[in-house]
Amino acid sequence: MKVQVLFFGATAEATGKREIEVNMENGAKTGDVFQRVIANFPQLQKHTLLFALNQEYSKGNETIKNGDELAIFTAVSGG
Amino acid sequence: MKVQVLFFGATAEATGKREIEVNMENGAKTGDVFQRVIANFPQLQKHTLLFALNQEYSKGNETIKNGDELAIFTAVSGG
Amino acid sequence: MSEKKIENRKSKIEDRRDFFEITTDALDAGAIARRVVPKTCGAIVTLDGFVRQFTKKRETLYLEYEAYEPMALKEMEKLIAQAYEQFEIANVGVVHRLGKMEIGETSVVISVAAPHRRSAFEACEWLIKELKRTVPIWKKEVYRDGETWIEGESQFAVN
Amino acid sequence: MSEKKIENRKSKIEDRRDFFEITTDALDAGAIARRVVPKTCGAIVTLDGFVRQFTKKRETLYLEYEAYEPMALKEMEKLIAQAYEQFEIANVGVVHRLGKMEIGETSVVISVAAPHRRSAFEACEWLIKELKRTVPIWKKEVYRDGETWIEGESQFAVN
Repeated sequence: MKVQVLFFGATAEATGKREIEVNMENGAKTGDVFQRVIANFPQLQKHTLLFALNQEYSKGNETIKNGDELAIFTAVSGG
Repeated sequence: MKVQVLFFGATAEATGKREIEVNMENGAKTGDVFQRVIANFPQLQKHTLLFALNQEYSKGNETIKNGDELAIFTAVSGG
Repeated sequence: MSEKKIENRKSKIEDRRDFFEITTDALDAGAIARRVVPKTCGAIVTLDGFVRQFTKKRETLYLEYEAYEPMALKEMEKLIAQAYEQFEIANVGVVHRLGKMEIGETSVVISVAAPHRRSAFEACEWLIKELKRTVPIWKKEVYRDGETWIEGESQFAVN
Repeated sequence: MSEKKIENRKSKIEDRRDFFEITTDALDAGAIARRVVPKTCGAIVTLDGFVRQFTKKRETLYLEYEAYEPMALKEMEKLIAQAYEQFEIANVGVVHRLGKMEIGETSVVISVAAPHRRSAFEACEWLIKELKRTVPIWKKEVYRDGETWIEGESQFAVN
């Protein structure tokens, strides 16, 4: 099952990517995806990270579906 | 001793005047002036009136000096 | 346009540029707000007061504002001084328009810049409340069937 | 310009015209404020957030804002809905600019119209506080000697 993971700002800079595709086993949780991405980009660990699933904040406990849009970004600083 | 009394808005409309000159005895208080004006224009009595002496709010207890600028107006409604 | 600037007021912020004005010109709230921006601030809070079409279902056609202008400017200056005593603010702009105003036209603009947003909100709200209570300006509402000088509530009333 | 309008939201005020937008165009706080004016209101409170030159004595040359745009618009819509639940307000406008911004340029404008001034102040202050906490937008400060993506504080942090 393939999901898309987006990066913005500091996480885009840290990973050098705006978006990646991740292959996950059926039944995986969003938290599993986030953990795998962080394992692949350990430089993300020094940031306070927020997660989103399909453009809503995620706590990592949702079961992913094929084609889901996930995002990993740092605490927001707009305004 | 002559003092000037100014009217604005509702008090100008009620008196039909923007300004009058009032002759007062030496040692008179601002309150004496205001009372005399209200006696001459009793239609002012139906308003909640504020008083000023030389462009500062007055409680009527100042001794007037020749050339003082007094004013009688209703509670303010700017903004 | 009557215009006064406050010089030499104590403030922790350099680059002061307060102003308080009475004018018959149309007011541009955004332009007024930008005049209070010092380099050390990141936010302005602006109150834009304007002519309401309906007050308690009675339709206003237009308004007329009149002021005891020199006293109004003095009272505005006092309000700004008091605001600096109470709030940590950097700059204040207060502009009140006089004369005839159509529905939707701005009658008063108060802009406050501050290093911290909270103080800007507090000071702006305090300033408009006090302006309506103390600054000698009056509005006449003109309806289809008549007109009324609006009389406010004031602690200065002595009768 | 991404633009959404909220339709059919419950409000005691007719003549609703909320908007929340993300744009790379320059922002005119006064013009944005006037778009939230209903006929039954007499005041708008506007927060104009802009690029500060000095933050703790470090000089900023310019800023760059980036957003997760569709999510940012969803979060703005939620904030406006929550504001209506908490405050008696008539209309809300929220516009955030993205891209490079020079010193003094406006990055965000929040305007709230309400029948009563108090609610407009409260709602405007609440909206900017929540926007900074929840809407996925980030700013990069560019200094003479480097640049930093600013990381906020957020209750959504899970690690």
